[in-house]
Amino acid sequence: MLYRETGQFKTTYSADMAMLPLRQDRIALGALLVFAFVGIPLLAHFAVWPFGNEYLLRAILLPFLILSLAAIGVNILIGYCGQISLGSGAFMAIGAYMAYKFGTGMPEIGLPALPVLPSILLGGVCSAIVGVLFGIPSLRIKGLYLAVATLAAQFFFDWLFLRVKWFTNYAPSGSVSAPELNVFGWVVDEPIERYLFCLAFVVFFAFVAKNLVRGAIGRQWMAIRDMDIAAELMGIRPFFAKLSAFAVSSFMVGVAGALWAFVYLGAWEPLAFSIDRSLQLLFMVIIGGLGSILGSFLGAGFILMVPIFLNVVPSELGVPLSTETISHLEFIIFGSLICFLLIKEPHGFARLVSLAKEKLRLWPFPY
Amino acid sequence: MSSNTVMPVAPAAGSTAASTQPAEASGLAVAAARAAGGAGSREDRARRTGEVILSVENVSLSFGGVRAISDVSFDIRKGEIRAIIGPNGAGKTSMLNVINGFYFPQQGVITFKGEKRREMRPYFAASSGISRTFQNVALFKGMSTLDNMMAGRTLKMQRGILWQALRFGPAVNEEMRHREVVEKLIDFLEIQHIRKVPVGKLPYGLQKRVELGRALAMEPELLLLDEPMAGMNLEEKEDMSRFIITINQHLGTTIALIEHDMGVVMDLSDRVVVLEYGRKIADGTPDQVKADPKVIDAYLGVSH
Amino acid sequence: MSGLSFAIPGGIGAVLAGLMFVLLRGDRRSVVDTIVHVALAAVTAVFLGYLASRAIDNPGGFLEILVGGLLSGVLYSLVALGFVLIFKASGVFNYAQGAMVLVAGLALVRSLDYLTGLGVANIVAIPLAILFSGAVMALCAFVIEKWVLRPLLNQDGLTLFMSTIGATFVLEGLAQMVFGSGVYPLRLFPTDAWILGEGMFPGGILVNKLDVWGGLIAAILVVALAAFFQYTKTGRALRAVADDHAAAQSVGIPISWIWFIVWLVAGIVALVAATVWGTKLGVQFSIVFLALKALPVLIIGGFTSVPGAIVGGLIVGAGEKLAEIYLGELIGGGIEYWFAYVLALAVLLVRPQGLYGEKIIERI
Amino acid sequence: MKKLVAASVVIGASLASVAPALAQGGEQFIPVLSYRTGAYAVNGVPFANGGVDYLALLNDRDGGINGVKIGFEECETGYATDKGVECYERLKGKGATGASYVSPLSTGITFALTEKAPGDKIPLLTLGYGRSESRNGAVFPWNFIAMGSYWTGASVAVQHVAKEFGGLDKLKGKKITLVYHDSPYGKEPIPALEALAAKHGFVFKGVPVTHPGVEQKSQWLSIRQDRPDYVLLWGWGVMNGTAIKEAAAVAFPRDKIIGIWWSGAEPDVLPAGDGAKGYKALMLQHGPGQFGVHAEIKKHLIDKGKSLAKDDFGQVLYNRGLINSFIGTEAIRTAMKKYGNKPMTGEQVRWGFENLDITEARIKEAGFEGMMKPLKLSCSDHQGADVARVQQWDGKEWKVISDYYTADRDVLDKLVAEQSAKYAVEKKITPRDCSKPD
Repeated sequence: MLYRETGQFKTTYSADMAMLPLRQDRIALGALLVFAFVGIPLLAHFAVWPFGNEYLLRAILLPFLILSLAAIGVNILIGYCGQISLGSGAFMAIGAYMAYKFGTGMPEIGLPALPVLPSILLGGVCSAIVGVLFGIPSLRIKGLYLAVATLAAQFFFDWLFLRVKWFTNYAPSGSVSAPELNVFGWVVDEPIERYLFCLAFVVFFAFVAKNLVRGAIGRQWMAIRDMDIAAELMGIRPFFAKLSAFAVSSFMVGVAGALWAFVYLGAWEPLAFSIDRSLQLLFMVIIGGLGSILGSFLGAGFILMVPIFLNVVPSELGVPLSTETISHLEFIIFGSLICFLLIKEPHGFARLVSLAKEKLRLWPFPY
Repeated sequence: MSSNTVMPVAPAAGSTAASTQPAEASGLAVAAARAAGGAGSREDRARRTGEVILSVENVSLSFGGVRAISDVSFDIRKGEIRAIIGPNGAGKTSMLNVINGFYFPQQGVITFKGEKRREMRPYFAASSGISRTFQNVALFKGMSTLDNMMAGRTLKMQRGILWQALRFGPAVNEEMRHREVVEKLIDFLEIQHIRKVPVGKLPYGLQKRVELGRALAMEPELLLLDEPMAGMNLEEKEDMSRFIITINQHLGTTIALIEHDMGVVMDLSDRVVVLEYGRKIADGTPDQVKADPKVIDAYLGVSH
Repeated sequence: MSGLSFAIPGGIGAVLAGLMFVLLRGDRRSVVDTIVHVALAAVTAVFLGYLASRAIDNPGGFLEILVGGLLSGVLYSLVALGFVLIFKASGVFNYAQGAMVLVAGLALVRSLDYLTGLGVANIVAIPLAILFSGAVMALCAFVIEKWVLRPLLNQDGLTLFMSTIGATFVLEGLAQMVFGSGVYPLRLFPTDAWILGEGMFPGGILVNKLDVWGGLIAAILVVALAAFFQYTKTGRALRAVADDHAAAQSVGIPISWIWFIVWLVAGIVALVAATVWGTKLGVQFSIVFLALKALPVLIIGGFTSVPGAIVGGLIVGAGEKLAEIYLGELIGGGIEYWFAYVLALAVLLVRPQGLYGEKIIERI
Repeated sequence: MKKLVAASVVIGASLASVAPALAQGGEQFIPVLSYRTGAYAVNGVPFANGGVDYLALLNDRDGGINGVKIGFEECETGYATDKGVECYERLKGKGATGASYVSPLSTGITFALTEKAPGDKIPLLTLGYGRSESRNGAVFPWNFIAMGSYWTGASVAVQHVAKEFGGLDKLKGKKITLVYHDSPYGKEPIPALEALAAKHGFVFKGVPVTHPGVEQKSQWLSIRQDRPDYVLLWGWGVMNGTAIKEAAAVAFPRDKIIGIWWSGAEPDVLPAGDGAKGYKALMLQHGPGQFGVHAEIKKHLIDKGKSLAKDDFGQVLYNRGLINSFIGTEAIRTAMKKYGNKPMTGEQVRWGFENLDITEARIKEAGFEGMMKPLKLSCSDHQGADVARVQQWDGKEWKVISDYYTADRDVLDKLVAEQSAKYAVEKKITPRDCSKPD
């Protein structure tokens, strides 16, 4: 009964084109943001269950936020622009390593170590530039063929960061560790601080992504996705539309990579951004919902929770599974869920949510 | 996602069905539409059509060894409705594809608004003022009616990606301006009720209408319509004819159309060009063309 | 390296590359294309020239690497063949082919171990194990056709591709759960080597027997597949379906049956690949990575061509081994993983349909 | 809609079930990071079995350590750094006092956890792997690279090669090639080998193998053409078996290959069959075989069906798993001597590690006689041992073919000092003064 649009009239086009035209949705989002920015830190501070547990912040919320951002980036490319990428891991790696280089300085070109914030953003910019380069083949090749081009990026960068010592500041083992996270004198160290740091990034870029996909550029992306030839005949330049999607997508994925390395892992090697990561991100957007920002969050959450769930719940119920079985089950669940969703609900969880909202709007009447 | 490497070409099943409709019925449709649109007689309009806006000279196009168009020439004058007709496989759609730059002919010259065309991407044809609809509706299926039409405004939108990212100031103003234009078109085409519906869910007739709306959103000088009435019932044809006439007369848009329904073609168009097996076999006013023995043969399949 | 030994082969390389350029260029004319082609031709010329100079320095060694590379390329072709069959018949790009090799290999090696454990002689145990794993592949084909492909009939290629990624995960998980996740040695073929031409080159040229077996098996497989497509009723029906689903269906060819058959044939190809690869590596999880090796092979050869899969395999095998050894010396080792992909990307830019693929005409 | 409800219930339930972890009773908690699936499972499984079995034995036979029951839980890392970090985060807070120590069993995960352990106050036990410079406890208070580092291994391997050639002076001009897993693990020995090459005048060359290591044909073809005098192998998981097979395929003499102690177990040689005959590998002091502790495990666990170990019982990596848990629990025991018999915190266990002194008598008492030498750690030396032997596979079993070598500390200590100083600068760490007792 609460979820009604009756009585909400739109008098201007801008009100009609708002991100969330329904008042209830706006209130819900506002509440969620307040909870995320204020509620969770307070609960964690007073150690209210379950937020007092550092594990929730560091091992669930942190990766959830960062991978959501990466999934948003991947979703822009695959879900909105229809250009498949199996190389997202490589773009995370570019973001991470370039952020590391900016963060530790490049004396060869006289660049001093930059603070963390610009380092991370510049990491994203580098990733965007490379994304555009590897997007150029998309002007000629499509679909599966493009998937192969992005795989080329994946394997090439896996190799590059292993082999070229400059990227790792000549660390003998090739493993690098993030510089201190110091933002205008605020040292981001405690789990809750790390959480807030990532949250700010993710919320900001999620809004940016939402704005882009519902604006002119988003329409161009979707037009290219739905019917690229017709789009070109309508005056949409594939060159601009595809490459901008590659740029925006790689930028966000790159920033996510930098956050993953700096805030979550702390120390890393290229294997942290292998093809497995790319496939994981692909699964997140398929399961969460292609062409949906909300879906990116849902997908990331789901993919992260399943293994933890499998680990924790059976043993709590007194039927502990061996780690072997768990990891095999994980494979089977993800795989069958992908097939199931592709068959039954190609728009993933996000679609289920919007169906639920439709129902709620009409409730208690069936139609 | 439609990133297939090959776009399937389904046989124009709808169009053949349409062409079997009695010509009188279609003629009535147009007459009714004309009456509704309050248009003058064809003679009035013939006088108003001006200089040549597009000319096609000696164009030939082939795929591998297959010739789709051989040595075809004709022109389109500003303000007229020009029909391209011919049996299936005559090369009509290929001709439209050549006109809006999707195919580049091996021989021949295309001149649009006095400018000879070099090899080009379709984008440039669109930006110079050519828009079109497609034989098999080519809408952006995952997007709403409104978004499809807004996508047609792409060429007119200037604001950069950063403004859009923040959705602030100029970007929002621009969005609103174009929304107003599109809303007028929505009113004109009487599709207000499906504004927010994803077009993939619309019935065929409405999809065709939305596609026309998207083409109009570009404010073209030359509008190419590829079988705008294929698969429509009488009432829908009436509506579509009315829209075409109104667009031509009130907006002054030049229109080139492919249509199988002879009644519609003869009543709507100012001049008709007839293709068969990629060659031009006739060109002239509807009455001239109707009387041409070659055309009659082509349509009735009489051999000499 | 002397200057001369670089310059002469460099010239040869440039001529070869120029020829390739003209041959592959086809009828495209845009300026961008030309720039891309010239750049690719130049890079190819330098690479070939460099290889030629190394070949002159040490012909025996070069030949050894070339032969070894070509033969290991054939082993990739074995995996790629399965992809081609399925793509040809159903338009599905089957990412699960690597997982199918794993399933077939695990079924084979585990049943073989079980039978020999019971004291069954090899001569009986091997055919029995092969029968059993064939049955497992049939089950896979049945399940995939029924539960994944049939519901997705008429979906676009990308959806089908992603669904096979899903199937891959299920197969990997199930296979390891049922058959175990260790490394299971399989010894069906000899794995030692011949040393040829010791009189001609210092140290001779080493040729691995297993690789030769792999080549033989691939040849037999290609002949058998050709015969199957040409002379059996099912094979002809398969070709009809490949040409046009709807038309084939309208003349009464049962499409789900055909798809089942083609997945079964691909499963058997996977089983054959598993015998060779299993002997080479031991049957183990990492075999699924072969799918990633077969991808560039397919791109280069074309998705729809059986000879393309073989030629693509040869090019990838020889190219990546030569690059790894000779180019790796210059820019650091470990390049073969991406080199194959970059090779594929270069082919894509010049000839999007691959060397043997059918030309793509865009229509609307 | 129903699906949605179901999904949220699932998510909610798993969130809820995470939290009670903290509430578990008065146990000494030890997380076990293991990998039983994927490309590295062949080596991960026996190590995990050994590690878990020793802990289970202590619980079953002694009721834990000094009466404090041990709680332990496995977490599958798949040898992936990010999963390892997730496991660490999940398990570090469990038990009465949190994790007592963590064994990452991956050099990559060790690098990641090195950044986190000081903040969480959890010691890392990296038995024969990890950051070689973490020997310097003044800079790395929380890392314990007990028994040997990769630099130790490199030095010992070179000494053995030299001995076969007839002395260190004979190394001059010889070619030694390292075939390594292209990851922090495989790269770790390179600085030591470069330093040793400079000292002894041999020509060193590194040949990387890309993860997971099933493709090595070109590496071995180039080795065949390059004809090095000796090959060192730094592989893990499937890479080991494949390397030996490829070496056999190109007819490179197997007795001219020495593997690190992570490349010298049964799963590495068995798949290669006869091709592995003659292959050598370093021993992290111990080899395969069954000793006193095995009899106890058989009695208390295996015969009661409480162990996952099968063929791997008494294999090299199983035994290493035992030793890993032995050293870890001994550190806890040491800490209890000072702090009392109750669950130890990570900080207390760290003290235990730093004052660890496993004597000959204690080794014998615990049933590890024949598996390891005495081990004594201190603030300045977190490694405690510099010795290793070489074993050779004769086609059926591992045979010890050398006496103990002692690593060349002249070279290595300098490297440790350099690299740890660099790390200290990078991380703004002021090294502790180890001469002062804490």
